[in-house]
Amino acid sequence: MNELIDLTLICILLGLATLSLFTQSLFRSVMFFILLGLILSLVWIRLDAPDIALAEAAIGAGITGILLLDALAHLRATSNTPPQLLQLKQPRFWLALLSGTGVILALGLAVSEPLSPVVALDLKVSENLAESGVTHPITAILLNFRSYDTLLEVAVLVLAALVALTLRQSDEHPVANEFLPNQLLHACLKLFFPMIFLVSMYLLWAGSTQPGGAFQAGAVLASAFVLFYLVGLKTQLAQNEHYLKRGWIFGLAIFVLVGAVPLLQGQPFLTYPDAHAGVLILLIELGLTLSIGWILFSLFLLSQSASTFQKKDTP
Amino acid sequence: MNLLVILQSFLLISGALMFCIGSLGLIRFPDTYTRIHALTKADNLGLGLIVLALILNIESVALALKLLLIWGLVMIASALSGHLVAWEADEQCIPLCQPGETEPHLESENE
Amino acid sequence: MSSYLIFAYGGVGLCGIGVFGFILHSHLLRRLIAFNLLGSGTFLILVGLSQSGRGQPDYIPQALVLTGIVVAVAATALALVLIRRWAALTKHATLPEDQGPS
Amino acid sequence: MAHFPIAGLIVFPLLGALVSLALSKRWRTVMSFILITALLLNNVSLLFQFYGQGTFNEAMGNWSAPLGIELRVDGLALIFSLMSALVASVCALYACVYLSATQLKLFWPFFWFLWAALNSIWLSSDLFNLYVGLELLSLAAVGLVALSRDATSLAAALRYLFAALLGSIGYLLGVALLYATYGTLSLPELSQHFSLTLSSAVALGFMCIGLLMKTAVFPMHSWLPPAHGGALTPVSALLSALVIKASFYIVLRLWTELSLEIASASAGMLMGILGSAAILWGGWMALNQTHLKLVIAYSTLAQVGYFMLIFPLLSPVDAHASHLAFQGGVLMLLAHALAKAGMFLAAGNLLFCSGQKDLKSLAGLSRYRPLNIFAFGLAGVSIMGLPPSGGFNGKWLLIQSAMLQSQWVWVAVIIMGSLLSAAYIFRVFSYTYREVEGGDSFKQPAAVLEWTALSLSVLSILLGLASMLVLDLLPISAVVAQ
Amino acid sequence: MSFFGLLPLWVLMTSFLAAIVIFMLPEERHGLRSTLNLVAAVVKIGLIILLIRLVAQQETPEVSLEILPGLSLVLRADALAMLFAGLSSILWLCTTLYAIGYLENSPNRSRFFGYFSLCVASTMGISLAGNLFTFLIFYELLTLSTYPLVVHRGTPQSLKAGRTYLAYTLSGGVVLLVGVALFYAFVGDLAFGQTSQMAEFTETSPIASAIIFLLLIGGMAVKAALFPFHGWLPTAMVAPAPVSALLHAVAVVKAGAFGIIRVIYDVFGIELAWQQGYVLPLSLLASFTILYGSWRALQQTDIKKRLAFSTVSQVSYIVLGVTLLGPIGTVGGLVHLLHQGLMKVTLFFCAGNYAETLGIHKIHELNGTGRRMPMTSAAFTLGALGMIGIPPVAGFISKWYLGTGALAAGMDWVIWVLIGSSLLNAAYFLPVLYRIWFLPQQGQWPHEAFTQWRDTAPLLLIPALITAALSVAAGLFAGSDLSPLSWARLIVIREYQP
Repeated sequence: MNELIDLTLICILLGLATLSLFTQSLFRSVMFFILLGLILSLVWIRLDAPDIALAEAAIGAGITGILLLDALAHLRATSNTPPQLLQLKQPRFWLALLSGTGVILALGLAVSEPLSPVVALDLKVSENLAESGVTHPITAILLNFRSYDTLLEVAVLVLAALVALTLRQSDEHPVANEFLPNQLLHACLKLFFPMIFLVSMYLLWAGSTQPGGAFQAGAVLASAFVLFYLVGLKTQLAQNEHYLKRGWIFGLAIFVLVGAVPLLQGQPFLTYPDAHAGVLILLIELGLTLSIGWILFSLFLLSQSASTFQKKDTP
Repeated sequence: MNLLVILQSFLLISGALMFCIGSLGLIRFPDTYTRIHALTKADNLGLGLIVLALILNIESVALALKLLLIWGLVMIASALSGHLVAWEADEQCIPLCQPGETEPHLESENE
Repeated sequence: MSSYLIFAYGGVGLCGIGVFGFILHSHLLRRLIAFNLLGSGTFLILVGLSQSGRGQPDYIPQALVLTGIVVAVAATALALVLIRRWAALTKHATLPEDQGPS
Repeated sequence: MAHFPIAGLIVFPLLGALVSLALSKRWRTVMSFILITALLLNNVSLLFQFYGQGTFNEAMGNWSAPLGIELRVDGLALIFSLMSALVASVCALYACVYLSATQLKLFWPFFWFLWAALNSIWLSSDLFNLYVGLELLSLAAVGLVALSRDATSLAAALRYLFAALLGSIGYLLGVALLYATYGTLSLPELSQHFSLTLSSAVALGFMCIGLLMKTAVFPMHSWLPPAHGGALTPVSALLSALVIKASFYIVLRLWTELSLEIASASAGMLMGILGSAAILWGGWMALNQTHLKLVIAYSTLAQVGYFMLIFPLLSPVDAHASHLAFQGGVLMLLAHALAKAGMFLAAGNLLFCSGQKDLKSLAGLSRYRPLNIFAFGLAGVSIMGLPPSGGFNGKWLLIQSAMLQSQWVWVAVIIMGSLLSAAYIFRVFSYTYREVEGGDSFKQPAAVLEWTALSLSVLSILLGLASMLVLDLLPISAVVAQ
Repeated sequence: MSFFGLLPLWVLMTSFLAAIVIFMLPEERHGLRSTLNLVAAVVKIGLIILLIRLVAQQETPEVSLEILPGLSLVLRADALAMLFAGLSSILWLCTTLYAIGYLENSPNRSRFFGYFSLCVASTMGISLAGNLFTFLIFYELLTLSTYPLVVHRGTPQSLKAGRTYLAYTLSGGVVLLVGVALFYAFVGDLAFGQTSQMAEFTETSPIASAIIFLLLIGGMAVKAALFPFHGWLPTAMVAPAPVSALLHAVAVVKAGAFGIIRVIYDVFGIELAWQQGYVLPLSLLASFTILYGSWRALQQTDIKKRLAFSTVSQVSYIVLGVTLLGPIGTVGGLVHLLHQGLMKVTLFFCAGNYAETLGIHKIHELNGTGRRMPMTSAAFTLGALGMIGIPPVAGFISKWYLGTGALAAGMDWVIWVLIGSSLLNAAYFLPVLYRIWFLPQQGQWPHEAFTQWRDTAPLLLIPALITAALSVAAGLFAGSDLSPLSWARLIVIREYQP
């Protein structure tokens, strides 16, 4: 019975993947892709990975979807010829086909090999969980055992925002806020905003004991910001470059500082003192949540200004 | 096989049925406005029935309240989005369809 | 076959479709979608395959995938900004070498 | 404070990024240079620590591998860290004068993230951490390419981004398969359990393809010339000198740690064939370019080919010859970093003088800026592999290794590549010697710009005399199979 | 290390540092640059004299630096090294003087003198190289530093000549590189003179040894302009006169010839090379080149082209001499290295003087120049007579030793080569001398400058006179202890009696 569900999910997944890549209309393509994100989060549930399911729904389907749709609206003006799928005369088609089948064959062979992992890393996680300061293993891995990865990953996020800033049109003229002039929307979102904020903080708090954490919370926060922006509430803060940048690095700064203090005490980088590990992790996560929310929101905001074309840019 | 289980099953099945009807409406109805109608109404009711069915099975009041909260939020959200879609369709002057007439599918993005 | 392994195979399929689309398409947005499919496929393989080896949930690959998803979002957002700027400047959503003779 | 120097390699660049994003214009530059000095000192102290205690590991967060991530300081990591410190600080000095205020404002954070990513890659011994480092590096590099904001560089950045993303995914696929097979991400631990099964072979295949795509190895190179040739000059220097080295470094690490030369001779051959094709194709294309920076960018393609020749020359049979090849390859990498950065900077000055990108516009410049041409020439000597230079020493060792193993094909390829590179470099040179009618109208670059270019070129020559300092850091056990 | 121990390094550094400083001087500082150049040249001669005294006392100062595992950069002053180093340092001084005069009022002097000094530094490096690897390094450096001099004028013609020059010398360099690499891979890191290991290697793998010999000599032969690798030399004549003098008399061709000597005597050992039959083909090739060069010289109408082909021919005398088994022939070859340098540089100086003063480039324009420029013409005459081999000019000594050496080695046919080439030499030089001294001037000079001087500017004239005087002195005082001949004998004694 369970396998039937799994197989159905896989079929839907692959079907949606095919559709999202090979539909004629780009709009549908994006829609199928968002749908695929939702199905994926079901798949993650089936894989006993609720954390990833949350993240996939919030980040993968949510934020990526918003960004894609927003981009789509601005790409309308481009010369868009629908793809001709069976270009049998094009070497590119055959190259793609060859690579695709090659990848499937190679991976399929590799996956079908029976496995017996030599190192029992999962046991090591549960053995050391008590010392990590949190009880949820994934948070322990992300913010303690492998916190160095997370540190670099936050840097990656800041970088993405920075590229968006680089391509911003000009420093003087912030983009006009094209919000929806709908009264009902306005009213409802005012109601929703605190609730979304609350959910975000709850996800952050829950992260130390159960699925949740900074990234999911940050993504939810970002969606709150985006809604905030869409109804035309105050976003002047986001137009000021200094606030933008300082908001991005807030989390990273806390992370680096907390990580660097042990160096002065003769400990390796990113070591938390045993007694305060939980508090420190929560502190870092709080910083990260705010920064991630802010970064994802600025990506949305800045990518809008990347699309506008001004006369002074003509070469 | 007590009464509770029978009630639960009934609620679940009718909830699922509601979803099916809503989806059928989405496919069969001729224009944007009627489709929204099918989607939002049926979904709210269907979700409500399912939430009710689940509440019957729960001991903790907090959890039950959470489920109800979800239902409430979804209702507000679907009402709002239904309103927005209809409003936007109206802004774009998409006409209502007369019975028997079918709207050209929403293919505006297909150049 | 455990359900973990089924999803690992699903990941293989996603990767194959992703690679095919990535090479085939010249429209940058489609290519980006293909990249995301490829990424999702990889994540499925990572979690599905290692959990099928251990026969139980393994938190390490799950944590890695969380990191991976965030990195993928960052990359996608960055690519979108570039694509939008490119499209605004040139009125094209494809790279010059893919625009054909027209 | 034994933990300080190694953590400093990561903390200082990240601090630099934070500072350059948070502070105002004046403090940004001042703090950046203070941090650059700190990093240079930090590298030196790490070197002394290495002299004192040899290869050592550092567990991040006090969680030792395989649960945590361990950084490893060995000779190879140290050489690359020192190399990036040298090149990056000189490029920063150059950029500080060369770039406009707006560009510089954005340059600093990218630069710092780039450096952080490089250091994290040199030190890391964890497969997934390497992936994150690679992504950080690629995105920083893409951002730097897009810094000039015109359509051409945007296209280059997009091309680069897609190639880099595809490459990273390839690498990650490999990591996924390896983790599933061995249950660990730590490279030293993996090497203890490694055996070349089908799934590990597939995994390594994906990893190598991905990484080589990021290194722009023929035939996956087409993104490189526009990106490196079209970027702002200090950016081109950083990209060509350092960024492509990072992914190659990981291939080299994997190959030597997992002793792949024992596992498969044909894989080595394949790498060698790709490398040879890159050498000849890159050289030929460089010879046919009309834009100066494209010549240099194609030359990078060819040089990458030389690095690839390490792999067929690592042999399980002849430990001495393998060691020679390894040393030669490392010298080539190092010499190329110094010389190519110097060459890009010198070329940037020349283009600044003439205000055009064309080779023809160089006519008369050797008279107007002899020192700069000298800098270009010195870098060229190392690129051509003529003595005395680091490039020559590297080639010499590769040739020796190939001769000792009677692999004459590679000798022939190296020789042909050298002749090709001599041809394209002297071609540029001869353009600067041209005299044309109509008088000169050149702009004069600031003295700092010329001296920074010269300093890197001179270093690439001095490397030819001081190779032993570098090679002494590489223990024989680094390559000889256990 | 003591000052004397480091002497080889100082000798190298005098011109190298001069080059660096000159590059950095602004173009306008002509006075400072010239002073610096001359001071460096004089200091270098002083250091060389010190070194020669040390070497004469059976010492061999050596500086070495390990730059790669099992691979050292060695600077070593042995007797043979000092022969070439002495020649280079004397001619550097003369050529610098000449170049200062020649390039007066022309642009790009900073660049010119910088590369010029660098070129001399590499020549010094070649002469002091203590092993094949060091030799290779400076050999390639020489290629690099002479290229800018060849293309100095920046005309399409000179750029084309530069390309030809590079194509030849870089290919030669690569061949040499392969040879040296093979040597190091299979024989080892050996200093010059340690020939015993090579002998063992030759016994075990004669084919590899032959290939190494072929590659080494092939690489050197390009710079030594042996037939058929001589094509670059006449083309490179577009360079300014001091460069031609430098290329032909001192640096490039001599570096090739010197390299051949090193390979035959100090890498393989002359006995081994003879036993293996490596040398005879080389002497045949040299003989052919001697005749071929002379024959081609006869057909040239351009003065510098004729001199260039004459060089092709004369350098092969050196090669021929050292391929003769037996001390006497070797003395002839070695001493010709020096004699030919002195004489040929004189000729090129004079050719440059004619071109600069009167605008004369072709031979038929030389009519009557003896009266307009008597001193230059006298120097030219001495050089030409020396080339033909007429006593007491130095060329005679070389040919005498070559001839007797050939007889001693039992290679009588060499005599005929010598006679034939001398006749050809006479045939292409005597008519020139006849035009200079005995034919009247034909109309106006093509382009007359320096009208205020009876002959030509002193800075152009004096170096030519000095080298002419030296070439006569080398012949006249050949018997004295200080002559090149005695030094060549010293070398040969040390080579044959280790």
